Amino acid sequence: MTQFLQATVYGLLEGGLLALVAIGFSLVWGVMNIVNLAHGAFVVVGAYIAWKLNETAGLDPYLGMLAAAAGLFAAGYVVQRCLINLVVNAPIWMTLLLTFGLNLLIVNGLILAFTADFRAIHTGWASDSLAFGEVRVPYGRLAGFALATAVTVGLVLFMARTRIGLAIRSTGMDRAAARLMGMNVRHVYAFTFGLAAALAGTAGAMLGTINTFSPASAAGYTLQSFVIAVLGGLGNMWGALAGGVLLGLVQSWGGQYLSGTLVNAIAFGVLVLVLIVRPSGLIGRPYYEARAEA
Amino acid sequence: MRAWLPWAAAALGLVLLALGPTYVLYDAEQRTLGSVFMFVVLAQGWNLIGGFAGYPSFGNVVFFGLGGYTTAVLMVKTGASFFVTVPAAAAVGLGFAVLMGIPILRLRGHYFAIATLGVAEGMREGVINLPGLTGGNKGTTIPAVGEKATASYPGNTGFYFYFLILAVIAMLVVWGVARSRFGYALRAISQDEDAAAAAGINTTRAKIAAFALAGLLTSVAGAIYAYQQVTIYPDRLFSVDITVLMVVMAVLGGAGTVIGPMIGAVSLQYLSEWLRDNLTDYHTFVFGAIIVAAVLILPMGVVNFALDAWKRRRIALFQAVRAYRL
Amino acid sequence: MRSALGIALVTLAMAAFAVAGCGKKSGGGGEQSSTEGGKLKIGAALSLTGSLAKEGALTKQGYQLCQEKVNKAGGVKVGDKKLKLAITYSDDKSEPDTAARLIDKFNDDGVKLVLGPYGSPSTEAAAAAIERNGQVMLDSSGADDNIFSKGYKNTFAVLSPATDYVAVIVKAIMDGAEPKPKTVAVLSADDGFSQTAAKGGVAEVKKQGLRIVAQESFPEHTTDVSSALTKIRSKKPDLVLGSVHIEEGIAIVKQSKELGVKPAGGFGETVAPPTPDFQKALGDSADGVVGSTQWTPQVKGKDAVFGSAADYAKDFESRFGAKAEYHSAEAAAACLGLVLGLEKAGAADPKKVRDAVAGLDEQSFFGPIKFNERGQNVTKPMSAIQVQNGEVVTVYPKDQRQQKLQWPAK
Amino acid sequence: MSPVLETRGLTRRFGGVAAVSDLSFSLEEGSVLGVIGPNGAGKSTLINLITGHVKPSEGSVLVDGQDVTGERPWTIARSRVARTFQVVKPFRDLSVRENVAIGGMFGPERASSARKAIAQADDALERVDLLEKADASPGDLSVADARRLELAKALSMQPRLLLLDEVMAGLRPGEIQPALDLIASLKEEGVTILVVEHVMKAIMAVSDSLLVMHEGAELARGDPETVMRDERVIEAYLGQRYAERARKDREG
Repeated sequence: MTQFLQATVYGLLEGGLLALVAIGFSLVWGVMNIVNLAHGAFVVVGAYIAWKLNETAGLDPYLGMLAAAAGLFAAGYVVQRCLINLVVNAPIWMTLLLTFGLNLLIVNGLILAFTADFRAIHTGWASDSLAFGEVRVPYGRLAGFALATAVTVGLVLFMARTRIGLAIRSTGMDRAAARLMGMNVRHVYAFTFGLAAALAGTAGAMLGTINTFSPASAAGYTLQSFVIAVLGGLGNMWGALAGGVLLGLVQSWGGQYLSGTLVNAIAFGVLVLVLIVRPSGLIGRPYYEARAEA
Repeated sequence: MRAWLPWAAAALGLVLLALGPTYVLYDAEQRTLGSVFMFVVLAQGWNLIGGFAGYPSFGNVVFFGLGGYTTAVLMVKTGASFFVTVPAAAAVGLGFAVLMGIPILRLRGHYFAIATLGVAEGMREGVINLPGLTGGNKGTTIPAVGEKATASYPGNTGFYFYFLILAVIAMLVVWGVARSRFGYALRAISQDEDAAAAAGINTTRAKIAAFALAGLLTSVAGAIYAYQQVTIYPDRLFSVDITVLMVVMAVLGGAGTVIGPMIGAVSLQYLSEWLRDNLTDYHTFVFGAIIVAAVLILPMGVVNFALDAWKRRRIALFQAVRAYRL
Repeated sequence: MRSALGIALVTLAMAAFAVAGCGKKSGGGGEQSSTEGGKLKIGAALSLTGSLAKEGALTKQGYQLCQEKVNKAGGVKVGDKKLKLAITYSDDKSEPDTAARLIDKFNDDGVKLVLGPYGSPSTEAAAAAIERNGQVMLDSSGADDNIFSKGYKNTFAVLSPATDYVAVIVKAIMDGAEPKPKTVAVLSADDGFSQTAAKGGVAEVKKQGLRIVAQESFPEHTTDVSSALTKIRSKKPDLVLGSVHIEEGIAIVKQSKELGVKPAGGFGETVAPPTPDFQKALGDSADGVVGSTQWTPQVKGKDAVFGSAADYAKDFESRFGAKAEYHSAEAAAACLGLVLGLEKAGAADPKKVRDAVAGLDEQSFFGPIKFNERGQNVTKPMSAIQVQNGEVVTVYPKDQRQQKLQWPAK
Repeated sequence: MSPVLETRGLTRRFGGVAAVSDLSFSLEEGSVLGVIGPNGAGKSTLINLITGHVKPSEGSVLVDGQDVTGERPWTIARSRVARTFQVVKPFRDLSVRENVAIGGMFGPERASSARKAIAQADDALERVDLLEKADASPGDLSVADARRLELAKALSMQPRLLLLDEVMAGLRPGEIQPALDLIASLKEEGVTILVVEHVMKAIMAVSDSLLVMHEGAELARGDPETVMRDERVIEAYLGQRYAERARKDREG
C-alpha cells in the first residue's frame, strides 16, 4: 500500500513536470497548427541558461529561470517572425522539416558550446523531502508541480483577461476573421511562439534543478510533449496539465507493476491508442475544433 | 530526342554501375555506394506514401527495423539462409503496414505524422523488451562472420549488388506507379481526398496499398542492411534519424516525382559524407542549417524546380515563402 | 520519357562519380602502402560527434599522447627499421554501421592496423569488418562479452571485461567493510554492457554469500529511476549496486535521497562515480559512493613508452591541461599494445602482428597486458574508487589503495 | 419503377445542432429538383449525405431503389451518382485534362489504363467548353473555368444522378446561360439532377420542382411558381436573401 501511495505521489509530481514541458508545445500546435520539433531543444537551452548563470555568477536557479524565460521569449519571437512565419501556411512536412533543422542546429550548437557532458544545477535542498509516514514528497519536485499549476492558471487567466491573450485565442480559432478585426497576425504568431519558448525555458530551468541534462535530452522532451499534447487535446491548457499528470501516473504505476524497462513502451502505446480511438484528446473537446483533422 | 535514347543511356549507366566493383570501386566505396542505393529505396518507399499519397509518415523506419529483425531473428534462431528470410521480411513489412494502416490512415496531417512516429518508437521499445527473441538492447548477431560463422557472408561486393538490384526494383515500381491508375488515385488523394472519393476512388484501399508497398520495399532494405551489419541494435534499426533522412531526401529531391527521391538520396548521402570528412566537428550543425535553408529556398525539391524552370522559363526560388508566408 | 531521361542522367552521373572520385582500383592495399616513407599508417574510427562525442574525444587524446611519445623516442622498432606512427582519425558519428564502413575504408587504403572506436556497439560492428578484412584491431573501450563470444581472432581488448565492472565493487566492499553488508539490491540499465556487468556482479555477490533482495532494470539514459527505487525501498538492502552510465548513476543517488532509500551501507555504481560530472551534479550526496574504474594513477607496472601510471598521469595533464582519467588511459594502452606487438613481430604484416599481439605478456602503466584465447585482457584487475569528502580516492585493490574504504559510507 | 433518388427521414446532427432534419423526398428519372435556402440551411450537407461524404444520424438514402445509406462515397459514385463541390476541389498538381480523366479511371466505366482515360477525357471537356485549356494547370483557370472544370469532372463519371452544388456561383450573367443550356441538355438525355443554387433566375428556369430548406428542415416543396408564392418562404427565405445580397455587395 505504501508502495502504491508513493508511486502515485511521485507519478503525480513527475506529471506536473511533464506538463510544464508540454504546455508551450501544445499552445503552438493549437494556435498555429505547427508541430515544433525544436521544442525539446528550447527546454534544454533554458536549462543551460540557468545552469550557466548559476555556475559563473552564482545566480539562484529560480532567478535564472526568469532569465531563461526572458531569453527564450526573445529568441522564440524572432524565430517565428523571421523564419517560421515565412512558411506557416505550407504543407505540414515543410514546417516539420524546418523545425527539425532548427533542432539540429540548436542541439549541435549546444554540443559545440558546452560539450556533450551531463549537467545538473545543484541546489542542496531540492532532493530533500517531506515525509508523511513512509511516503516522501521531495521539495524540488513539489516546487515543480506548484510551478506547473501556477503556470497553467496564469496562462488561462492571461488568455482570458489580456488583450494579447484574446488576440491569440481568436487568431487560433479563425485567422482571417482576426485579421479583419485589425489584428497584426504576424505579431500575434510571433508572440505566441515566444510565449511557448519562454514556457519551455522555464520548464528547462526547473528540470535542471531536479534532473541531469545534456544536449541529447532534447529529443526526449519533444516526444513527451507529443504524447501529452495529444492526451490533453491541442491548445487546451488544462488539458496539458491533466495529460501530463495522467502520463506521469501511468508511467509510475506501470513501473511498479510491470518491468521497469517498459515505461517508454507504455507512453507510446498510450499515444497511439489515443490517436486511434479519440484523436481530439481525452479531456473534453479540442480547444480549437477546426484543428481536429481526423 | 528519340524515345529510346534515354533508356539506352540509363541502361549504359546501369551496366557501368554493375561493372564498378570489378574494375573501379574499392571495398569502402562499394559500401558507400551501397548505402546510397539503400537510401534510394528508403526515399522511394517514403515517396509512395508521403510524396504521392500526401500522407507525411514520420515512422517509416518501423518497416526498416521490422525487416531487419525478421531476417536477423530467423537467421539466428532457425539458421535459415538469407534468401529464405527476405520474403519473410517483405511479408512482415507489408502485413504490418496493412495492420497499422487500417486505423492510422484515417488520421490526417500532424495526427498521422505523430501516430506513425509513435508506432515506430513503440515498436523499438517492444523489440527492446523482447530480449528472448531479439536480444533486447544488447542487439543480436547474425552468425555470418568469424570462426563460429554458420552462414556465408556476401562481402561488400555482394551487398553492393543486393542494394543495387533493390534500388532498380524500387525505381521501376515507382516509375510504374506514377503512370498507372493507382498513381493517379494517390495523387488525387494527396490533393483532395473528398474529391477523390467523389470521383470513385476507393481512398482507403489506395492509401493502404501505397503504405503496404512502402512497407514492403523498406522492410527488404532493412533485411539486407541487417545482414550487412551482422550485429544489429534496436536503437539504430528504429532510429528516427533514418526516417528523417528519407523524408529530407525525398522532399528535397522532389516528392511525388519518380527521380526526385533518387537525386535527393544520391546528393544528400554524398554531401553528408563530404561534410563528415571535411568539417569533423561541425558537420551535423551545418547539415541542420542546410535543411533549414533548403526548406526556404527549394521547398518543392530539385526536380520540380527544374521542371518549373523548363516549362515556364522562370527561376522560382523561395517559392514556399512567396506562396505561404503570413 | 521525362523521368526516363532523368534516371539516365542520374545513373550516368553516379557511375561517373564513382569512376572519377575513386580513381583506379589497384590490386588492393597490403603492407607496402601502410609503411610508406618511414611512416606506419594506423586507422582509428572514433565517435567525434553524436551521442558518444565526449568519450570519443577522450579516446582520441589517449591515441594522440601515445603517438607523440612513441615518435619522440624515434618511432617503433619494426625489424631493422624505425617507423613513426601516423594515426588517421575518422568520425563514425557514434553510429556502428559508419564505424564498420570506415574500417573497410582503412582496408582499401591499405591500412591493416586499427585502433578501436569508442563503445561496445561500434567496436562490435568494427570487429566484424576487421575479421573479414584480415586487419588487426586493438580495442580500447568495447568491454561487452558479445564481442568476444563469436570466435573473432583479430580483435584484442586491453581493458578488463564488462563482467568485472560490478564484481570489483563487491570485492572492494567485502574486503574493506565493517560490518559487511548482508543484503543487496542490483539495479541495471537495459543496454548490453550494463546487463553483462550486472550479471558478473550478481555472480560475485552470490560467490561472496550475500543475499540479493531485489533486481530491477530501467531504460538506458533515463533520468527517472524512481519506480525501481520505490520497489526496493521496503526490502531495505544494505547495499545498492548500480550497473549504469552517468545519468542513471546520478539519478539513483538523487532520487534515493528524495524517496528516503537509505541503504545501511551505501551505494556502489559502475562508470559514474569517477567522473567530475557526478560530484558536480550531486554535491555532498556523492560522498561515500563506491565506483569502479579501468585505471587509476596508482596502478602498478611500468613500460618503455609511458613509464609508470603516475608518469602517464603527469604527461597527460601537461599535454591536455586536464586530469588523466580512464578512457584516455585505455586508449593509450591499446595503442601501446599495438606498438609492443609490432616490435615483437618485427614486421608490419597483419598476420605476424596478430600472432605477436596474441602472445604478449607485458607489464605497463595500465597494468598487465596479456590476452586469453578470446582476445580479452583478463589478468588485469579493475580498481575501485570511493568519493571521500569530494575527492575520488582509490580503495581497491590493496596495492593501489590511497585511503581505506569508509563503510558504512556515511 | 422506383425513383432515381429517394430520402427517408434523413437527419444529420453535428454536436447538438441538426444540420439536416427529417428530410423525405424522391426524384423521378429525368427530373430536376432545385434546392434553395439561406446559408447554413443544410443544402451542402444534404448533398454530402447523399454521396456518403457525411454519414446520416438517422434516416436512409436510396438510389434506384437500392439502400445506399452508410456506403462509402466511392461506392455511391460508382453507381453513377456524381457531384460538384461548393468550394471547387480541383487536383492542383494535375493538368485540366488529367483532372477529368480521373473520373474515367475510377468511375462506373473504368478505363483499363490511365492512358486510355486521359485520351477519353476530351469529350467531357468539350461539353463544358474547356477543351482549349486542357493542358493548363487548374490553378491558372478563371473562376468560371474552375466551375466548368468541376462540372466536367462530374460529367466524366457518366452520371444518372447529378448533384450540383452552386456551380453558377460567381459567374457573370453572360456565363450563366451556357450552364443552363448544359443542364437542359443533360435532362434531355435522361439525367436526373439536383441543383443547389443561389441564383434565383437560373434555378427557376431549370427546375421541375423546388425544395426550400430552412435550418435543416423542409420549409416548402412543390412546383416552383407555387413555392415562390408561399408566405413562409417569402418571410423566412427572401428576407434572408436580401441580407445576403447586401453582404455580398459590401464585400464587392
